[in-house]
Amino acid sequence: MSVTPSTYPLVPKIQKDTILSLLEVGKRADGRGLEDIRKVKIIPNYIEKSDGSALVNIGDTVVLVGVKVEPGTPYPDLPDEGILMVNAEFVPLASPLFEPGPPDENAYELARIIDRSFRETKSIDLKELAVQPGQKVLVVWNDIYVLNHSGNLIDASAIATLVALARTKIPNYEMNEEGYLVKKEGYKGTLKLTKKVITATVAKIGKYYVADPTEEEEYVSDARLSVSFTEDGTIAGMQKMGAGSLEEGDIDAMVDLAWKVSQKYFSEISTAIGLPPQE
Amino acid sequence: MSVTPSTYPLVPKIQKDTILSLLEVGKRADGRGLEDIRKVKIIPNYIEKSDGSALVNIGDTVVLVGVKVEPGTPYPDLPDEGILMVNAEFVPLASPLFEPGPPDENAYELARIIDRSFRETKSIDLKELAVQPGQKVLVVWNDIYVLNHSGNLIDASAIATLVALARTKIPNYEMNEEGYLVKKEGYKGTLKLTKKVITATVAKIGKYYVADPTEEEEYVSDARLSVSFTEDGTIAGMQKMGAGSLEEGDIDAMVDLAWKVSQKYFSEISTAIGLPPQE
Amino acid sequence: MSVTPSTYPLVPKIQKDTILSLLEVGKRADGRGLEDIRKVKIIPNYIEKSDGSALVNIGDTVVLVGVKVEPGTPYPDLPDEGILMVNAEFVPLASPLFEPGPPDENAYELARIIDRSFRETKSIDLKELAVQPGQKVLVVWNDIYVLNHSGNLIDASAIATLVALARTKIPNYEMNEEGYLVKKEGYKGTLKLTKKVITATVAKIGKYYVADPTEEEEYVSDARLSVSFTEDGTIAGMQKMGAGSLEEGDIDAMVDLAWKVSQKYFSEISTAIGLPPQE
Amino acid sequence: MGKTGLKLIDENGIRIDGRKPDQLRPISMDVGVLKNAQGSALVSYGKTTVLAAVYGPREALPRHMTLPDRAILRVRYHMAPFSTTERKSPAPTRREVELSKVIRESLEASVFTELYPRTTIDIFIEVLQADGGTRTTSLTAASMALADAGIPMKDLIAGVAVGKVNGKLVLDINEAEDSGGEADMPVAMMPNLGKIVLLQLNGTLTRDEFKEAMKMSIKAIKEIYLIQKQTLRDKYAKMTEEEKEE
Amino acid sequence: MGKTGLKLIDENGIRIDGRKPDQLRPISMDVGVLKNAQGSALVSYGKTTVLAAVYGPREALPRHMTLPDRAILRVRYHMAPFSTTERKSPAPTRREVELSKVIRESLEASVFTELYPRTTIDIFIEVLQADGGTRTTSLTAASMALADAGIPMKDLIAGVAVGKVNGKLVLDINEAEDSGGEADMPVAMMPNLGKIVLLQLNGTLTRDEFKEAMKMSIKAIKEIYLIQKQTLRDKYAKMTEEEKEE
Amino acid sequence: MGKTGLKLIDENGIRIDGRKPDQLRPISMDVGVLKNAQGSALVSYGKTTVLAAVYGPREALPRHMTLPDRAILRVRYHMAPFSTTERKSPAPTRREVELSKVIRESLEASVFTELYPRTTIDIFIEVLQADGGTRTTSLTAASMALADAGIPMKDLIAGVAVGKVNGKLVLDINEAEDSGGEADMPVAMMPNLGKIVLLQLNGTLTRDEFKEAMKMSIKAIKEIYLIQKQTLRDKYAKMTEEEKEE
Repeated sequence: MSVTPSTYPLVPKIQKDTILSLLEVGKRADGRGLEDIRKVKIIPNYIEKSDGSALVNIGDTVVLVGVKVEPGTPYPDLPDEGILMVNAEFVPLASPLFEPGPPDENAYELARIIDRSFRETKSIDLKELAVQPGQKVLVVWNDIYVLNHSGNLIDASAIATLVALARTKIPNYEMNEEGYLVKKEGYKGTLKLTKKVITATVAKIGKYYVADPTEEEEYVSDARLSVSFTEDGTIAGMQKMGAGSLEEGDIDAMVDLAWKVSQKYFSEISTAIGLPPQE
Repeated sequence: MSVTPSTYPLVPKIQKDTILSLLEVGKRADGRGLEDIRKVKIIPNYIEKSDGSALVNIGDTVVLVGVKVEPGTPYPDLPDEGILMVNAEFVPLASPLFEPGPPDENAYELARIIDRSFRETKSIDLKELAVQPGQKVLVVWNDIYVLNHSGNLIDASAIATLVALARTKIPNYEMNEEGYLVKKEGYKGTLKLTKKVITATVAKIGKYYVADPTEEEEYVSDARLSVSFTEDGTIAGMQKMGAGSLEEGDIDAMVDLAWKVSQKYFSEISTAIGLPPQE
Repeated sequence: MSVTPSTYPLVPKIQKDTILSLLEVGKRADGRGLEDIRKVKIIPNYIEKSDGSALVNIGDTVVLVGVKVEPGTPYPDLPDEGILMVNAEFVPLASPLFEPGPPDENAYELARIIDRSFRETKSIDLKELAVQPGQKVLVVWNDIYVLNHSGNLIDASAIATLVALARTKIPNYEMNEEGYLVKKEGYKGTLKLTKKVITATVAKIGKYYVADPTEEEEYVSDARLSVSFTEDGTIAGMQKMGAGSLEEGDIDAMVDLAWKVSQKYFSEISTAIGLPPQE
Repeated sequence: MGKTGLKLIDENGIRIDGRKPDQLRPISMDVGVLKNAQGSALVSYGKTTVLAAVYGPREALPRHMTLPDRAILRVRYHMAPFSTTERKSPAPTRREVELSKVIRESLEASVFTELYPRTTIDIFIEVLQADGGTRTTSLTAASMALADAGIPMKDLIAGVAVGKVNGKLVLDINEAEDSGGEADMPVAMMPNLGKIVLLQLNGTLTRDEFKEAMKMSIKAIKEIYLIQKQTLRDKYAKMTEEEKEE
Repeated sequence: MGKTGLKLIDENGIRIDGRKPDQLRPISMDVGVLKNAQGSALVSYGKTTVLAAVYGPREALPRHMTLPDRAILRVRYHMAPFSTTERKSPAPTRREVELSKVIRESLEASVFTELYPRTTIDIFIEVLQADGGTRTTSLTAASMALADAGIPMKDLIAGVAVGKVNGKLVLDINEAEDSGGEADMPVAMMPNLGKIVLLQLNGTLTRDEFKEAMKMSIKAIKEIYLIQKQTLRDKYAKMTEEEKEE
Repeated sequence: MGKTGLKLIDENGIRIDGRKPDQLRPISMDVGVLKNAQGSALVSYGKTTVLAAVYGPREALPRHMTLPDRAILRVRYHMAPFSTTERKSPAPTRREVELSKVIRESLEASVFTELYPRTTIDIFIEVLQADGGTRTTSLTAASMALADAGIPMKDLIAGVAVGKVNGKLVLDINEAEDSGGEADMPVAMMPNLGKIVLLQLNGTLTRDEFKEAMKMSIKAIKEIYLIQKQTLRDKYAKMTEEEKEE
């Protein structure tokens, strides 16, 4: 069941008016232009004990992704493929609004948006992960851990996921006599990422479109649109969020802006981890 | 834990008095005689995608049963039998008193009453469902879905279950090389119902016994007795419900009335689905 | 998450003062000396249908332990060992403070303290329980059931566990053709207890150390220390409990007292079940 | 023969545990066995052993969940993990949820809840060992725990299960008879008032068998009732004596 | 060809169920179908069948969980166990949690919640049969249930899913097209206001395909809107007639 | 040799990670690392990395769950799924429940909770990487997060685990030593007050070994305490400087 949030901080009307009057002159509360993103900081391999990981800051938003590659059983309808599992935890140290407990609708939504963008573009070569097709495959557990929520969790999670997966090594599993996969020393290689996919979010506030919204901007926005792209500009997922509505023209403009922002993210990622451009 | 319900609507004393004074002259609030049942409407095969189903109205009470036949593992102590699973959901659209969430005690009780009546009479030939005895069998999932609660959910569920099971087709499962049951095109036949069993509920209000009680009658009743019967009049289950008590003589009278009502239900079912009379 | 308890009965200051002034003259509210334990009563084999059991009273505290030995799958990293599972239930009939529901932090802590003391001393020969190493082993389920909470649940649970395990018979399981362990008539022998381990708890109240604290003494104590010992005096586990602190000297004194108490428990156990002294 | 093809009654009409068809198992009862509870009772029918405790009337629930005109009853029927033939997970099963409900409804018929508006009376039942007839033993124990707690009732409740095994009706069935038999019919009543508060049937009976089973259970319930009253009387006498001695 | 290599459109551009690419499935609607709810609607797009019910505005939540300036919406999108190809456990899945959220946010855009401060409006949606497009069918049904309950809205909401199969855009996809296709794009809007309240894309589309898919969906939504209005008008006429007859 | 037969200390008394028996791992600390929390700290002992955050004192609980004379502490010790050798489900384990309790009790000994009646102080601890000694690292971090939040305490808390491997006592054990060793004894104290707030022993020790292990841990805790104080001093100095610059 989904319930209208009653604990969100109410943004006073006067504050919303201030934000709008700033937007009118092309400015935002933190000094950015409407299409600017905050400073992005990427630390790959932050968690040494994971098989892949990345810590990503966008402004004050902090997201840590850790990847573990472990044995599992394939889905009956896809017996010769490994499995990508994307999970998100909004742990309570990240925000006064987050409570301990199982993931809420926002965490599930975020995980599923990221998951769909990678799944639908077949970004990961899952066939490579079928150690014993039909019997034993490898599961790529991609855990998104939100450490500080200052808005735009989806984009930070998308960047951290892409970097962590790009840097994921595949442990060396071998099947023993009893039919279990046993981990051996060393790694078999790195996870094959056939396509890079990113997600960029644009908020509509009044009649303005802003890139990389802060938490406060999220609260005052009418609606947000998260758009996933592969590097060639193909749309690879979309999600309208928020209790407001958008017109057809809004959507065109927001997709355009999301694509501009995506290119910035791809560029930040390339700088951070030296990913070669896609062929 | 079971807790005295504190959310049930309190029926005012004056209303109970009205009901009782009507009963004294052989009448009920909706115009029925004490032994009359409300209008029964049965639509078999309501859910095309299920393997068997039935929508049943008794007056304003609406119950939908859907049956799915799926692979499973036999119980260790009954390795050569399939499994009948009866589950009931009191979904919140059916009543202002139903809350979203896992089944409560009333849903469990209802499911277990229906389950016992079919299980104990061996109405379904479970041996027929053992595809690979000891290893893989078929599970008959009988899901009872209450869509509108206007009283007497047990009888409506019993009718819907009997009709749905009588109309259940067994999908064509074959074991593949890896030892999984895989669904093939078409059906292997219909579920074999060796006995027909029905449940009829009688409420005691004051010194009167009423058949097919409405929700309001349930609230004012001292106790209810649900009695299951096979077509030959054998008692195949019984459950006293409600926080009141009954005397030995009450029980005899209520079982008698329940049997009369059962015959009406059997007759409605035969009309609706053309079941041949039991040999 | 662990939360400061807000439902514990507040012990009025005057009552705490009384307790302290009694302690000053070497006395306790129930007439005991500081190092005395309450009357211990042990009934082995209390539950005939279990494979081992013991009912233990320490004063008004009552704990029942029942043991069941059942088939299971070994841990992947210990393929040739059976499994000891220690579980504790603080059922609501034992105290006005216990609520129905899954175990709380106190029940988990108690179970884990007992579990560690047996696990780390390798008191039970787990290799003996590997019916089919790597595939099927026996699991020793040791269920601690608190029936009345009048303080010092840990010691009562430790005694009951030791007695129940010492009296546990191993049912006769054989593997059938389908690879399941099936229970046959009779028993294969008794569980081999290579070492006896006990846990004794000492509370610090003011500057005094008291053995076998009552519930009231637990509430007014600064901290408690539970110490596990094998019969030769080796420390086999330790847990400081309570929201206060201890100095190094306190700990030495409390370990000394715990050892004295342990010897009393060992003696009570030997009397009750005629355990031969450890070689 | 029963469901499992087992012979549960021999040619002389004797059951596997040596009883005659209409014979109860040895019954033992004790009250006031737990220190903390307001009332408690330990009751055994043969190997079936049940401990019941009562807390209340007390203010246990937020006010909006109580009733303005009477007490709320909270009843938990629960089986210890070691009580059953195979270990039972302590998490409540559907069966335990259903039995908690039917036991609560039975107790509500006997307790004068209107004496304690806005309060809660908790009745916690633990099956320590299960060998058939656990719900009826539970009701017998719960009712005595309520009496031990001094909570006014219209009458005590006593219960027993009648079964059908190898085609014959038998009183107070044990687990082997339950799982190998054709029917299990638990009955509980307020014996002095002749009021039936619990009635279930799991299995099949003809109308005549059903009537006969009702008669058997009512007769046995009256026997159990005598033991209940004697146990409470003895306890009361002992307490009075102890008071005198002090 | 689609993901699974299935041919979902033939050489004449005809889909597996006989439809043309831009053709809706047969749509049926009814309102006021449940007695207890304040409002209800049963809507089918082909084999996809959804039942929606509205309770409220009512006082369902403790005061501190309500809002001082408007009503709280509680929305549950739930699939019946027998609605899907394989039986679905009744416990809510992550997918159902997400869809409940996007449906709630869509409905919040249309309901005048500020008219009912401190209350709760419950919208319960049960997918009785799932054959593609369940979330958009659900929104169409939920909006009509709200109308049937007499709750003021800016506009009705209607929705439809556009898909891409075998490289072609197709309207109102069914399950086979969804699972075998390259994209599923559910869209819902307040048709008269031209406001989009739900937009998701699961799969890949070029920018041009996306724009074309938006156009297709908007056109179809307007068709569905006409059926919604006609259904409500008929219902209202029937009610008025019945009132006259009385 | 340890439980697993592994040689964890060589003939020169050097441990598998090159340390001497009484040597701490490299320790790093930072405070104020999270924007939203009132206080936060990131602490590493070797590869063990813990992030702690403090929210409060705040009104987080309904009034009847608070205490009239002091603040409630809510403590969650939680391990990230990727922190462990095998992925850990995010649902709390029994171990995490127990450790949350012992950490809460330790912190309660240091915080002046009586200054904030009727409020809640939340301390959330996330183990980002686990390589032995996570509960003592957590306490060190939690205490610094409380200091960063400006919550008055009797003293800081610092902790360390002493282990026994291959028959020898070793300071600040890592995971390999923990799982291959004979004992793991986590100790935490308020160093300046000489008060022990956490003490557990998992494994076996003789009385003499136990006393020696206590000495080792107390000595190391005092070293860690110095780093804690320096870190807070540096942070304070930096803040003052930044304020001046503004």
